[in-house]
Amino acid sequence: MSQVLFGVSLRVGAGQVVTLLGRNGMGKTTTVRAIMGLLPLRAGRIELDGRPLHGLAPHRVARTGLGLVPEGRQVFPNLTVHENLVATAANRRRVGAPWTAEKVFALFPQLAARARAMAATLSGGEQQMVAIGRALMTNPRLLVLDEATEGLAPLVRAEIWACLERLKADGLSILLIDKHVDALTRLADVHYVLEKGRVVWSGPSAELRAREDIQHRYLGV
Amino acid sequence: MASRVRAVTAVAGAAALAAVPVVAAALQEPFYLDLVRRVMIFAIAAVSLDLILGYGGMVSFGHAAYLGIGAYAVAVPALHGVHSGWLQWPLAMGVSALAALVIGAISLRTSGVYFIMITLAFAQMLYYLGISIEAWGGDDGMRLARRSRFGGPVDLADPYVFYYVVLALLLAVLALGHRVIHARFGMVVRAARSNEARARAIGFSPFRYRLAAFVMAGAVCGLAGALLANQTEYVTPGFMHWTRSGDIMVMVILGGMGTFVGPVAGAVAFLLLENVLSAWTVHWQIILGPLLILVVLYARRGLWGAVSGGSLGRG
Amino acid sequence: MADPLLEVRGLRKRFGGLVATDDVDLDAGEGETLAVIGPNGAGKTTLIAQLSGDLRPDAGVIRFAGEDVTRLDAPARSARGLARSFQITSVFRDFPALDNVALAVQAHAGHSFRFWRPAGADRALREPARLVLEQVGLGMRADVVAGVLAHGEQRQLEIAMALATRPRLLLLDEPMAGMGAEESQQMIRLLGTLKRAHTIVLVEHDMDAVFALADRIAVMVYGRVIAVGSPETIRASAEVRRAYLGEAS
Amino acid sequence: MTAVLVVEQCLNGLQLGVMLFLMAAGLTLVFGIMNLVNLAHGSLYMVGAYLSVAFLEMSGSFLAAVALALPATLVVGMLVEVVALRSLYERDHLDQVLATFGLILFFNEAVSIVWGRAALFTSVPPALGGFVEILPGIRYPVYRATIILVGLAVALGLALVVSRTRVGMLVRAGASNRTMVAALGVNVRLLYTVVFGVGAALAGLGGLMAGPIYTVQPGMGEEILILVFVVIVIGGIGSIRGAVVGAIVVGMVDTLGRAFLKPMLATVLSPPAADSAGPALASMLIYILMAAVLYFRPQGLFPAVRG
Repeated sequence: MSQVLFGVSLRVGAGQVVTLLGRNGMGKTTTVRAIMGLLPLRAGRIELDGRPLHGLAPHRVARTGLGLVPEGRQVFPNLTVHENLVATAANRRRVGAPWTAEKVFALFPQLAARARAMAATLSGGEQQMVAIGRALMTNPRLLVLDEATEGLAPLVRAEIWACLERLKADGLSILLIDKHVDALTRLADVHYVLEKGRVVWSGPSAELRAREDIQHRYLGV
Repeated sequence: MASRVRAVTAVAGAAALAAVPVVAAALQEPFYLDLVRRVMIFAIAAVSLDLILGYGGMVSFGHAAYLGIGAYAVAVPALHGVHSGWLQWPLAMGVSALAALVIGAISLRTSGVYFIMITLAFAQMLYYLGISIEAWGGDDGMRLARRSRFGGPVDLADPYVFYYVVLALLLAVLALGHRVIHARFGMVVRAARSNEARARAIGFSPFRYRLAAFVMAGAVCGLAGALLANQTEYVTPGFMHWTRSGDIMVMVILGGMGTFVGPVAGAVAFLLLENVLSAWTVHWQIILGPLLILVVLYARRGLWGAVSGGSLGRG
Repeated sequence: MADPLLEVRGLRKRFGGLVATDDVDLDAGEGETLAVIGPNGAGKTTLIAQLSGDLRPDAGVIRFAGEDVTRLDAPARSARGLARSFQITSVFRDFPALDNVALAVQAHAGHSFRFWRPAGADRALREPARLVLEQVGLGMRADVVAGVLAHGEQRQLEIAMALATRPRLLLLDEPMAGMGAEESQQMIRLLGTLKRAHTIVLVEHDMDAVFALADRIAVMVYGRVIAVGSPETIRASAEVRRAYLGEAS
Repeated sequence: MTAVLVVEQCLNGLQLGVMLFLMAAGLTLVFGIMNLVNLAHGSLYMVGAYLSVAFLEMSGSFLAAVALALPATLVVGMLVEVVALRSLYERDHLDQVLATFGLILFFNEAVSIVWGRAALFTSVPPALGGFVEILPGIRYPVYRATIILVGLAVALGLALVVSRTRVGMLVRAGASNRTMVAALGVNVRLLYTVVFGVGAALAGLGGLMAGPIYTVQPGMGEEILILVFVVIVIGGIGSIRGAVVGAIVVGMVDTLGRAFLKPMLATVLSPPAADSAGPALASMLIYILMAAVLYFRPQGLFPAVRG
């Protein structure tokens, strides 16, 4: 296995929205997979609230409070929308008002009508909503979204952004991989730009907006 | 380097096999002659399976079917007084090839675990068919009144002559297999195993080539069946039982699949192991079973792979 | 304009609720390089798979050199001169590089029911294969087992295998995927030399490559082709910028 | 051929189908969610049969034997999964076939060491002896009727568990994308061990019920296993619905073929010809059926949805 990441460091503060930016093949998804325990680390540490996550099996990582919305959605095609939401639902940290399917349907009203439909029959945008809802139903402290708006129509994309705004307002921490710099600078607090497995730039939204050179060089905008 | 080691070992192995009758005669232990002849017959069967399993990636779990067909193709004519090997043996290969053509044409439409189950099921069908045919002895099978007759000096009743006939056939099968696998035909079969999508994209339709390989393997195994009938001088449906298919497959894997010497080494190792273990305890399979699991878990390339450094798909 | 070499009309493919290609019309003229760009998930790879015959479209027609090939499978299309490379490198990993290419030559040299002569000593296969390997810059690596070649070299090998089938049309699915800057430059140069002699349909994210190579660019979003035009017009199109580069407003 | 005989043979076919289903359910689930070809599934059937015989002799009570043999088979299954099979999930099918072939040899030999090679005979428990009048004038053994009812109840229960419960959802989700299930916090390894154990217990239940009507002997698992393969190939791998339909079809075709093919052939062929062709054809019938199904639907009748 060849090395894809070279000393990537990043931190997400409580209640913060942080992005990983970069072109395709620069190591963003690899970073997410490493965080989730889906890929072994050659070196390095990953901690949540000071508790080490590296070396844990994926399900243990998830149980510490990481909710993954993976690249390509990966909903369970042979389960209904409702089943997708409840199958892996859990409230392991015993939060007072856990997520329920009803709350997810309130967040994405168009899913409610399709609750009994097989996930395979949904449109891409609806599948994305299911994937987000499914992660929320594990009541995470940190939501990790890998290319959550890829290939979605602008209106649907806007709806996803709006949903993330609301989750942020509720105090959820979010780590976000995406390409839409304009929308991200409005939503996120801090950005990390990856190029060939290294962090080549990081900083707050205002600074990224100002640095058109960074945007051109690494993000191809 | 590895190829030289392989060549030397192969030649030494052939020489050792040729010397067995001399040694057995000197030691006055005809049992060894019998045992090694049996080993070589199974080696032919294992080599034929390796052609499709090791080189073609087709996990056929019903290879013993052709062993049985080949054996019946000797015993049934013999039952009707036809003892000529010139008729029996080509018949064994022909009928086996035909059966392989039908089974292959159906099962090669599928792949993966379906293929495994279907080949197994068809072989088992032939096994039950054998049991249900009362005229051919049903469950008990048939005794072979006499070994296949060829005329001239080739008298299989002479154990030494029979031995060298088997050895010659084994070497011929190995040589032919080597040619086929390195010819254009073999390249397609191996390429389709290596990467089917790629093979299709450059313009090969793997099905026909796989089917042809499947038929060839069936025919060669049918020949092994004809030899086996002569060896044991009786034929039962048990030749086709699925555990027999399992045994042949174990020989291939144990020796190292996708190599030429591997299946032969595997047949030697398997049957010697059976011999040694069963002399020690009637429950020898309780040792063989876990041993197999250990081989799968820790020694996947088999004996020959460990010896020669040869790897899958080449050699 | 003469009839295009490749003509796609109303191509449609659904996976459950996902419309992967939605009424796609495309043409590629003889000798032309057509780049297909668009965000991930826009249906580009599905389009390539339908053009190469690995996926059967739900509706629509694909005509190649005037012949309707919609219902032909991949080997049959390869025989007619359609060659493809894969997004995820796809070579015969346990064969030497030269054998990989020789196999591609063999696939187009009549049937392979030849059981006797060793293919490894067959000059009718080896010589053309060697030439193609040299053409893509792998001449020195002919005897290296494909699985141990560097990633960039494996991608070159893929191109070589496609070329060895003497194609009329090359379907290249992200030939630069996963390459370093230097390897990418090399690949662009290689494709630049092929461009003169071949018709190419190129799916690629690397915009440097696209603008360096393409005669025309088609932009795909949500399974639809939303714009086709010269590189200049595509670069200038506000609609393309909005859909592809992601301004949500 | 009387109507009574036809009904009776249909019931026998149903009863065989039910037994096949108990085996097929575990096998198809294990394949569907773990992608594991388990040839040794028949051994678990055999283990269930032997354990129930042993417990019956120890306790003298059929109920106690059932109550002990089922959990014991479940434990044996889970042990096998943990010790031998767990590390094979990522391997190719060939490795799995070989290793589980090794398991078969081991189990067959182990039971023959403990209980001997000769077949054991057990009798139908007294409470389930005798006959019941199913339709006016048609009497059927209570024991076989019980097997049918138990089997149908298990099928129904299993269908409910798979379609309605959280565990069932996880099983289906795992079949399409196990990595994602793990990434959402589910201990997939444990889930697999449990599913494997339940599959083993179902096979054991089949073996337990088979005891009094078939013979209990080493290798008994493989004979039924191959029928079960035919069931699964016909029904579609990984599909419970396919297992139900395939099992009933195979059970019916096999039973009715053996019962009626010979007399039917006798109406068109000479009696000696029918005598020899009948059994031969009957033994091939389900395989011919399988070939026919495959010809038209290479993925079986109910291919499972995979991601």
